[in-house]
Formats: sequence, structure tokens, C-alpha cells
Amino acid sequence: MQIILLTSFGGAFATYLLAKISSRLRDVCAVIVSGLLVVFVALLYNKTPAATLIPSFVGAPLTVRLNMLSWFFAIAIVVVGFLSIVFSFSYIKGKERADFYYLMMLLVNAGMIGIVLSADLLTFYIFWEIMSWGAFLLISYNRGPALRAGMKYIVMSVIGSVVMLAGILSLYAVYETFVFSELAGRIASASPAYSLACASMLCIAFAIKNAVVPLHTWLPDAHSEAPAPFSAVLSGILIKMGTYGLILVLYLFVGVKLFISPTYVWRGFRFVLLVLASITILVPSFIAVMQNDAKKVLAWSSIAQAGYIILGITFGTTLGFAAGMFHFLNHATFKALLFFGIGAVEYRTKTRDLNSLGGLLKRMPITFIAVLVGTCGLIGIPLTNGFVSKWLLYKTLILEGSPFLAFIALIGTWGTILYGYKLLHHVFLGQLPEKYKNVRKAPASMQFVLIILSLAVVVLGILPGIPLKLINTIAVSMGMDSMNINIFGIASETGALNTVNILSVLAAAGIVVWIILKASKKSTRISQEDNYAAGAAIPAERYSYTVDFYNPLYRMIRRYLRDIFDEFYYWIAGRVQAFSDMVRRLYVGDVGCYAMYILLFLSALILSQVWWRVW
Amino acid sequence: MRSLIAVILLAVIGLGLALCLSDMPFGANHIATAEKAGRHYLEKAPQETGSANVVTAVVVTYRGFDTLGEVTVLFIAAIGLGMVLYRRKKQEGKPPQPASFVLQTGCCFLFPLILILGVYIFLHGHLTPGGGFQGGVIVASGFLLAYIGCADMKIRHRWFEATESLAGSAFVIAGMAGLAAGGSFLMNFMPKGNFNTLFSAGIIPIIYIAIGLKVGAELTGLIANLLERAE
Amino acid sequence: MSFLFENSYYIAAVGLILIGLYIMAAKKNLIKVIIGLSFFETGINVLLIAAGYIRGGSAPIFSHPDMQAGKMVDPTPQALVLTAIVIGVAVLALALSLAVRLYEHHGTLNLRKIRELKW
Amino acid sequence: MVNPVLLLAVPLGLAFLTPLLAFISDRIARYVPVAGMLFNCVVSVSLIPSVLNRPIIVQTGGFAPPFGINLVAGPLGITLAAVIALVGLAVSVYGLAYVKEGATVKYHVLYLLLLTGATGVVLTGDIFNLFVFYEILCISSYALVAYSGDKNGVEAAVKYLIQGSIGSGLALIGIAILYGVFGTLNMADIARNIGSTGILNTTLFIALAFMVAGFGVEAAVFPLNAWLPDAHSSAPAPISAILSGIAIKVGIYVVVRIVFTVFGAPSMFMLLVVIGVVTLLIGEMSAFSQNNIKRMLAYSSVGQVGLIVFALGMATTGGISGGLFQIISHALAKSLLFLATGYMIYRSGSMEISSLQGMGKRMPLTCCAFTIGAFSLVGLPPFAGFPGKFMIVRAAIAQQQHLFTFLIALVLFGTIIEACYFFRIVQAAYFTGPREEPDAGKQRREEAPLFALAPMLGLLVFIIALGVYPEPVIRLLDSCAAELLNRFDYIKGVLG
Repeated sequence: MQIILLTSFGGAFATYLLAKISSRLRDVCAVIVSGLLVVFVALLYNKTPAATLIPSFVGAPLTVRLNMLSWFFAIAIVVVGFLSIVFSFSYIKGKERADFYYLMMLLVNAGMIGIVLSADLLTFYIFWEIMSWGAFLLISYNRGPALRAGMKYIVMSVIGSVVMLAGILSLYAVYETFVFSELAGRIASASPAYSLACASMLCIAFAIKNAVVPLHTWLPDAHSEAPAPFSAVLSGILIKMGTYGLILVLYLFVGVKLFISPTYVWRGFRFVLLVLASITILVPSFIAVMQNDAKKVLAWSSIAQAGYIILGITFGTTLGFAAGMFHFLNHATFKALLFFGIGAVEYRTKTRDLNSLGGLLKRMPITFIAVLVGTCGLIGIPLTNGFVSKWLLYKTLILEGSPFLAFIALIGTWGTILYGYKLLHHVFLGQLPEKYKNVRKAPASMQFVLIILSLAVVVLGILPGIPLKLINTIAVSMGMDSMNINIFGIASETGALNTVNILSVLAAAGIVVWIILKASKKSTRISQEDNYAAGAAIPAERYSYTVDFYNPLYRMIRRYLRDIFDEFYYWIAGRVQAFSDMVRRLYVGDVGCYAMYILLFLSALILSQVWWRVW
Repeated sequence: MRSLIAVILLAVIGLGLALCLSDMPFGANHIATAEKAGRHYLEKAPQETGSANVVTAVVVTYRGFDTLGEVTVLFIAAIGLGMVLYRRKKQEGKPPQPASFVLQTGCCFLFPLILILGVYIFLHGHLTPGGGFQGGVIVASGFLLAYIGCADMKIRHRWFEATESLAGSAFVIAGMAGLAAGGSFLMNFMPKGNFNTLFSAGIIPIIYIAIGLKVGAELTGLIANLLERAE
Repeated sequence: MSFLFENSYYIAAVGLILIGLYIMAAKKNLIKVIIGLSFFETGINVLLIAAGYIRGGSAPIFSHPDMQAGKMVDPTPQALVLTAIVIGVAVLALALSLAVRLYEHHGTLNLRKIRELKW
Repeated sequence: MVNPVLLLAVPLGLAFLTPLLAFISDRIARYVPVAGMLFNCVVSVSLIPSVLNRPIIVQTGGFAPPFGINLVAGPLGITLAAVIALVGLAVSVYGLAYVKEGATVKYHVLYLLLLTGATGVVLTGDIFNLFVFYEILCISSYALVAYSGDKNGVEAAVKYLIQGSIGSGLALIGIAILYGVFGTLNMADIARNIGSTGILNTTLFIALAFMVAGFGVEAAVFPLNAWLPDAHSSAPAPISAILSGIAIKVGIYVVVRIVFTVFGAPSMFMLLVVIGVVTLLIGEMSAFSQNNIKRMLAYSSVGQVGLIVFALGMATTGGISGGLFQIISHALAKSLLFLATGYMIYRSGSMEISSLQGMGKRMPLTCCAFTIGAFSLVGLPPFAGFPGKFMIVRAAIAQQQHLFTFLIALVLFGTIIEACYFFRIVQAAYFTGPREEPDAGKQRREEAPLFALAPMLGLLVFIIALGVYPEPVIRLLDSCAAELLNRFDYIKGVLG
């Protein structure tokens, strides 16, 4: 345990120091550190160590522990962290301040590991903050528009942590402890209003990190402006720290029994969360469709996918929890994969503008396949992991009598299909612009990462039992019912999931299609220019159909999908700024006035005593 | 408008002050009991310090630490003034008119007398009204007179600085000696001598000499700095 | 009337304090403000001395053997005032030197016009 | 055991000797403050263990209190003296490199005297002696603000002087009233005379009001703090650092000592809390849209003062030790910030935030120091600001009153604003300006000189050490809080 933290933090600084010697050494060190972390965390599987970091910090010990839940998150963190470091190899080479970049990457990673390992709220908060400011420095790394994105991120993040601090300390004021295990379930004993206040303060903080809709506005900018490997980390796992926090609050502190119990307070609370989650699915999915920046598409998609996770988790049944957790894992894989893929494209073409890309299929085949797999996972096509988790979610929602939510989730998936295809088409299909004729394929280190993650997406899709078993253990440990898991899915009385069946059906369908194709007439390839165009030869460039892709749909939905929250926040920020500018005018620069202030203060004190006897 | 507000605010403050002062009527014997510091000083000072002038006893021994601070404040003022006026721009303007012969002669005549008076005052600080500060001020006023009377008067700043510095150090060293000899800082460790004579009261005259020299040097420095035009 | 006489020291002290404060708050010439400061400090010194006065007391100096400690005024405020005066002198000297400097920079001593540092 | 009076006597003696030493060589005179502060550092730290058991009462002149002036080297006094010496040491080393022009010897003397004054204020047990040392502190800072003699410096010094002397005059009136009523100047004696009345009578309250308003000027609580932004932004960097790091803390100490120990006035605690919050909000908001970086730091000091006063006004052990922790962490962080900005401004020649662009490349270490200082002020772990803010918020929430819930919301709002402007500068320093090739930057590096870097790194180490392992300091501060809260122990300790 301590070794993990020591490796993660010490490794970050060691990397930075080694970087001063040579950049080669730095790369090697970074990989070794992140690789070691993977090994360490993997070795701790199914163990439950606990340790004390500092016996007393501001009057409470800093403790860490590992259990199944945190192991589940930790392994995702270290794997994605490792891959992002490997991916950074060529991505960051030749850019300025690479040493700093590695330091921060490793530091954020270390912070996240700390978050999931911590056994009490104080430790949790400390690591949370380290992660937050580390991420701020990384988001701002790209300069230009990234500065604005970074500011937006850190302001919301600070608001979140301030609210969280208030929540943590409100809990402390009553229970006088920060330790999770002591807090567990005790909220039930407090008055509902108080515990609701504490829980909602914590939830607000986590919702900001998790980008639940009214608090999501930092995410699109931050994700799209951050360096690509960090976008992957950000989207894949960093925002999921919010999910982890929500799980802690809802399942541990409040206790899942109470949370889904039909008491007046908690029913309302859960209802609000569910509604927010479904809005988070619905709206960002379609906003993503309208984006023309590849990473913005992915960013909005991250919000929407996080919505699925929240929806599953706040639903509170075992199946819902499993859906949420599994979707978290899946999202970490396929969204990281997509960001890496787009990152590779950006690395080669230096642009993320969907309207100017196209036809890279032939130039970057492996990247294409990776993005294809990622998109399939995102949409939830069978045999990718996204299918399983979404299936679980729909099943939960329908079984538990919330068809409306299921319907919303389904509509969200339609949006996902639209933007997923748009992404794939605009980047890899269609017309290859002239200037990208000589684009080479992605460097080996990037391809390595892409292949690993693609495999993960598919393997998890075919063998969902592996993570589900884990999730089941977690669910049971938190006092929920067990599920009947086998390696290929779930066996239950109402609609079992078995990927073997799906696989065979798909294989059969594939064979049928293949036979039909074989049997039908052979198609002939013709040149692109070989068609009638009113006598004029149309240059190849003009065959680019990327602009105004879903034009009719745009026109339909555009007016509803303004990000009013973003505008509202900007308005507030502007008001605050204007007001503080007014406050500043108190210091008029005239010393006579200042003398008057002093006299005013004194005479106010005297008057209040003589007249009203205040003091 | 500003004046009006100021008057109103000040009226309130004045009211407050008046309320306070009504609680401490003028001329009342507020040190009637023995545990009051003032009473203690009046009754015990001659024995404890050997100084006939109780105010001096209070200034140099009982509240000697204040005096050290006070000397420091003046030292700060002298140094700060020198710093603020350091490398002042040359001022255009007509040179001051030389004083008349009568004035110059008068000043030259009075200057040593004033110095002697000053020295007398600070030497007899423990016997008569006055003391180091008063004596120092008189010394400085002698220099002021010289400055006004003799237009080409220049003092040697280095000497004055050295005096200041030495006298200040002497004060601290006297205090330290008390610490070494008697166990507390600024302790009156020397023999008290005969009451009401010049050589009495232990370290009081020594400290007052140091203070007198220091104050004289500092105030002269202040005057010189303000009066001299930048060269 | 007798009240005024009895408390004339207090009245003078408070008056000086208030006048000094008024000058500092309302006047715009720096020199006047410094004069006001001087008023203010003098007022405080008078207040201190007046607070230490005991009716019928003499100066606390045992210049004759037959003087009685019971018939003397409180020596402490006098010591304090000595210190306070010196501090006042120090502040005044510094203020004047700063005024010289300020005049060199701004060419005016009008505090309403010297407002470069604000907000 | 060393006599605590040496903490004052030695620096004073050194300061008096400096002009003599300067006759020999200016170089020696420059090292005098370093030597003095080093001595103070060693002595005060070595005194800490013994004062934790029992405060050391030092008589001067060999007269027992209340007849002589006495020093009270309790936990609070010695802790603050140690902080003063520590920050003073760092800044004096920095001054060796930074102060090159003008009357350097005079600068060093005044600098040493300023710190001596501050040490005297926190150690003394006599209220008039406190006033004298307070004046030493104030007058030397008036002069030092105008050290460079430029337009802004002189203007700021004049304004500071006027407000400061009104303040000290008012405080002296308060002292005079106290003397007139009780006939004593010893703080413990006054406190014994006041006794434990819950509500003060009008006379005492007015005396208290005069003193709070007077000493509050140096403590820079709103609305008495108008001098602060001017003085802090116009003074030379090391002086800004000391003013922000030490001088205003001493002011706060005085106010708190008077309210808690001398008067023991619970009714004033609420006033402290309220003006604390107001000061905090006004400071942070004024800093928010400031373009002059030093002025912004100055306003941020105002905000921090508000936070500290708020914490101290809660008058619970948690609140007070949180506030004291914040005093220490702010002293370290803010002086670090001013020192770092000093050289940044020196290199870029402008105080505008926009002129900081590319500083991360030009002065990486300085910039790193700045960043960590800023993070510490915002209260991010693992830096020293975090435990302080954490303890303050914890203490406020532990009060479990609606008023405090509301106030703490305001405080946290202030923190958010603070975070905004500090992060803005960090961004400006690191991520703006021309992009450069990775290796081209090496030639354009213009790092601050070693003498300026060493103290910054020293402060940095302290900030991180306090942030990672604050427990020993917190234990120390808990006994300081006990000293403030149990005024009868204080009285008994001094008067026997």
C-alpha cells in the first residue's frame, strides 16, 4: 500500500529529476513507474490491506485501505495511466516542457490512486485536491484556448472542493470522525434533513467532477483542449473519481438500503439524481452530434456516457449498480481508446477539425480499426463491452418499472450512433484531402496502446463475466443482493445474457451475409471521377461530404440545445467581477478619506455602545 | 461635506472620550493604594534606585526598557530620514542670505553655553528636572542655532553617526552588564552612592549620558538633514 | 463655569485631539495634515499628564529631605509622556522628510491631487 | 537556558553597532540582519520546549511586575518570535542580493529594527512597552516603504504614515484611559483589575474601542486597511514580504492579545468574527480584478487577514489554533510570493500580470516557488495553507450555529475568488507568451541570483513540510490557544 503511494509520488518526482539528466532516461523511468504501479495493484487483487500514512494530521490520522471497490477503480486507473504514458512517448516528443508534462501526468495518476486507496475523508480530500490542481496544470498545457478551458475547469473544481470540504466537515462536526468504515451507515441515525444536506453537498462536489448536467460546463472545453493522452485519462478515469465518490456517499455513508428506501426524503433525493442523470444522457448526446471538433464530440460524449454510469448507480439495485460499474470500466477502455485514436490522428495531421479531415482509412489503418472498435463499444454493438453494460442498464430500468428512463437512455444511444458514425466517417472515410496525402501511420508506441485497448474492448465484450464477478463481490460487500454470474454473462430468470449465444447468432448471420454476397453479382470498382457531371470534371476535393453532415437534424434540434448553463455561469462570473470592481473603488486613493474610515470605525463602535449597548 | 461628516464623527468620538474621562475625575488620587505602580515608585524609588528624581528613576530603571525603545525610535527616525532624503535632487533656488554679523557673533557666543547647559541637564538627570532627552534636545538646539546663524555651517555627519552608534551600544551594553551582574536586563548593578549627590544612583547617570549624547547627535542629524541642501 | 475650570486640562486635551483629527481628516495640504498630527499627539500627551495629576501634588523629585511621597503626583505618566513625545518627534521628522520627497515628485502637497495609488 | 530578553537586546545592540561597522566596511554591515535573525531563530526555537511547560516571565531592571516592565515568553510569544525570526532570516538573506542601490546600510539597520520591534511586541507584557515596540515597528516600516525614493514609494509611505499615526495615537488614548482608570500598565495587572466581567462598562469599552481601532490599523482589518495595498505594492520586494508576512500579523496579535487577555471581552469576539469576514470578502474581491501583481498580492493579504481574524474571533481552541496556523502559513507563503515577484518584476520591468508571460521559462525556479506559494495560499494540499484553512473551516462548522454556517459560506466564497486570481497568474506565468523550442529556453534563462533563490527555497521547504506533517506545530499552537483562552492562567503566571 505505502509502496504503491511511494512509487506513484516518488516516481513522479524521480522522473522529473531524471529528466534534467536526459530525456531518454525520463521516458524509461515514467514507463517503469507506471508499469510498476500496474504490477503492484494487480498483485493486491483480493487482498484487503490497511495502513496509516501519518498518525495524526490536523488531529486525525491519514489512513489508506484497499477493498474490492477501490481495487476495481485502482486497476482501471493504473492501466489507463500506463497506456497514456506509453502513448505520450511520441505524442509529447519535441514539445516544450515535456519534463513538466510527465511530472504532472504521474502526479495526477498518483492523486487518483490515492483517492481510491484512502480510508477516510480527509485523506480522500487531500488526494482529490492534488489531482485537481495537477489536472489544471495539464489542461492549461496547450496554451491559447486551453487557458480559458483550464480556468473554467479549476474554478468549478475549486467550487466543488469547497462544497465537499463543507460537507466533510459537517459530517465531522456531528460524528467526529473521517473514517469511512465508522461513518458507514451512521448517516441513517442523524436527522434526515441534516444527512440530506451533508449528502447533497458531497454529491454536488462529485457531480461537478463527474460533469452531471447543470455542472458539466467545464468538461467540453477541458477535454478538447488538454493534450490527447491526458484527455484520455481525464475522460476515462479522472471524471469517474466523481463516480467513486458518489458510490461512497450513496452506498456507504447513506447506505444503499436507506437510499432506495421509499422514505420521503431519500426518494426525492434519488428522483432528483435520476432525472439529472437522464438529462445528462439525453442532451449532451445530441450536442455531441453538432460538434465539428473531433475531441469536442468525444468530450460531450463523455458527459453523456457518464450519465449512463450515474443512472445505473443511482438506480441502486444490484443490476443497476453492476451496469454502472461495468459501464465505468467500459467507458475507461473505449473512451480512452477513442481519445488515443483521435490523438494519433491529431499528431499526424495537426488538426482536429472534422470538416477538414477525411479518408484517412488507407493512411492509418490500425488507428481506423481501433477507432471503429471504440465507436462500436461506445454505441453498444454486440460483442463489444459497451453492449453488455447498456444491456444491463436497459434491463434494470425496464425490470424495475422505469421504462421512461429506459426510453431516454435509448434515445441517448441514438444520438451516440449518430455522432459515433459522424466521427468515424469524417475522419477515416470519404474523400482524402490533398494535404493529407502523405500522412504516415501512427508511431509504434501509439499503435501498441491502440491495439491493447481495442483488444480489451472486445475481450470484455465477449467475456463480461470477469469484471461482473468482481462487481458482484463489491455489490455483496455493500449489502446488496448477489447476481448469478457466469463467464459469458448473467443467468437470470428474466432475460439472461449469454455472449456465446450472441456470438453464435452473429456468426451465423455473418455466414449468411457472406454467402449472399458471394452468391450475388460481383461489384465492379470504378474511379471516383467516372461519372457524369454535366460535362465538367469535378475535382476530387469536391467530393468531400463532411460539412453540414446531419443538416436536417441540426436545424431541428439546434435551437433547443444551447448550453444555457454555460452562459449562466459566465453571466454570474461577469457579475461577480463587476461587483468586485465596484468594491475596489472603496480605496479611493485619498488619504483624508482613509482617515475618515478610521474615525468612522471608531465612532461606530462608540455609538453602538453608548446608544444601544451592543457589546 | 467632508468637514461636516468629520465633525459629526468627531463629536461622537469626543462624546466617548468625555464619558471615559468622567470615570477618572481630574486630580483624583488614583494611586492611593500601595500596590499601584505610581505609589510604589514614589515610596520606594529613592531606596531602590538611589535617584532623587523619581521620574528619572521610572524612566531609566523601572521603565528602562521603554526608554531603550524610545531611543531606538529616535534612532529609526534619524536613519529613516537620512534614507528618505538620500541622494535628494539638487534644489534650484537662491542660496540663503548670510545672517547679519550681530546674529553670527551672537550665535557663536551662545553655542557653547547652550551645549554646556545641555550637558548639565543630562548629567543631573537623577537630581533635577530634566534628563538625557531634555539635555540632548538642548544640545541639538545649540546646533540648530548654529545652523540658522551661520549659513556655511556644516557638521561632520560621520562623527555624529559614530556618537549615536556608540551611545546606543553603550545603553545596550549597560543593560547586558546588568543581565550578567544582577540577573536581569538593565539592572542597576552599580553602587547607589550618596542620595541626592551627583555621583549616585548607580547606572542612571551613565545611561543618561549615553542618552543625552545620542539624542543630541540624532536630533542634530535630523536638523542637518532637513536643513542642508543636497551637495 | 467651575466645571470648565476644574476640567480645563481634560477639555484642552480632548479639544486638541479632536482638532488634530479634524485637520487630518478634512484638510488637504500635507503640511497642514502634519500640523494636525502634531496637534493630535500634543493632545494625547496633555491627556496623559492630566490623567496622572493628583490634586495638590508636587513634582516627584526629592530635592529636599523633608518632602513626602504622599504629596507628589504620579510619576509614571510623566515618564510615558517623555516617551510619547520622542515618538511624536520621530514621526514628525519622518513625515516632514517624506513631505520634502513628495513635493519633489509631485510638485504639490495637495493630498487630493496625489492619488496615483488607488483601487 | 537563555534569557528571552536577548531576543530583543542582541538585535538592538547589533542595529546600534551597524553604523560603526559600516565605517569599516559596508559589506560587514549588510550581514548584520542575517546574524541577528539567525541568533533569534536559534534562541527562540531552543526556548520553545521550555516555555511549553511554563511561560518564562522576564523582569527588566530587576523589578517584579507590575512595577517593572516584564516580558512574557509564553508559547504564543515565543512561537510568533520564532516565526518572525525565521521569515526575517529568509528575507534578510534575500535582501543581500536585492538591495543594491541607495542607502543600503540604513536599509539593513531599519530592517533589523523593524523585526526587533515586531519581536518586542509579541514578547512584552506591558501595554505601554508594547506601544513603544509597536511604534518601532511602524516607524521603521514607514521609512522602509519609501526606501527606493520613487514616486509611488513616497506617496505610499506618506499615506501609511498618516493612517498609522492616527492609529497609534488612538491606541495611546486607549492606554491613557486604562492607566487613568486602573493606575497600572502591566497587562496582567490590568486584566486582574478588569476581572471576569462578561459585559464591559462604557469606559472600558471605549478604551477597548480606541485600542482596537488604533492597533487595528496595523492589523489591517477593514475599514482600517486602506494603507495596506498602497504600502505593500510600492515597497521594495523584501519589505513587502516582511510587511505582509510579519507586520500585519503583529497587528493582529496585538488586537487579539488585548481583546482576549487584557479585556477578556466575549462580546467583542463576535465583532472580530464579523469584521474578519467583511475584510476577507473585500480583500479578495478587490484582488480579483487587479492587474498589478503586487497590489493583487497586497489585497490578498487583506483577505487572509480577514480569514485569520475570523478564525481567532471564534474563540475556540480549534479556531484559534487554526487562525494561528494560518498566520504562520500565510507568513511563509506570502513572503515567498513577494520575494518571487520581486525578481520577476525586476526582470520584466513591469508589475502588470500580462508582463509575466513566459516567466516560467525565464525563471523556472522562481516561478515554481511562486506557484507553490500561491497554491499554499489558496489552501491546496499538500502545502501549508491547507491545514490552516481546514482547521478554520472545521472550527467554524463545529460551532453549529446558523450564523456561522452563513459566515463560513462567505469565507468559502472568498476562497473561491482567491483561487480564481491565483490560478490566473499561475497560468500567465507558465502558459502564455511565445512558445519556444524545448532546448532554446536554456540560453534565455535569467534566474534570480543564488542569494535570492536560497531563501525562497528555504521557505518552500517549510511550506511543504508544514503541509505534509503539521502535527507538531499544531500541538504547539494548541497550547498557544490555551494561553489566549485562559487569561487567568496568564495573570497568575505573571503576577504569581
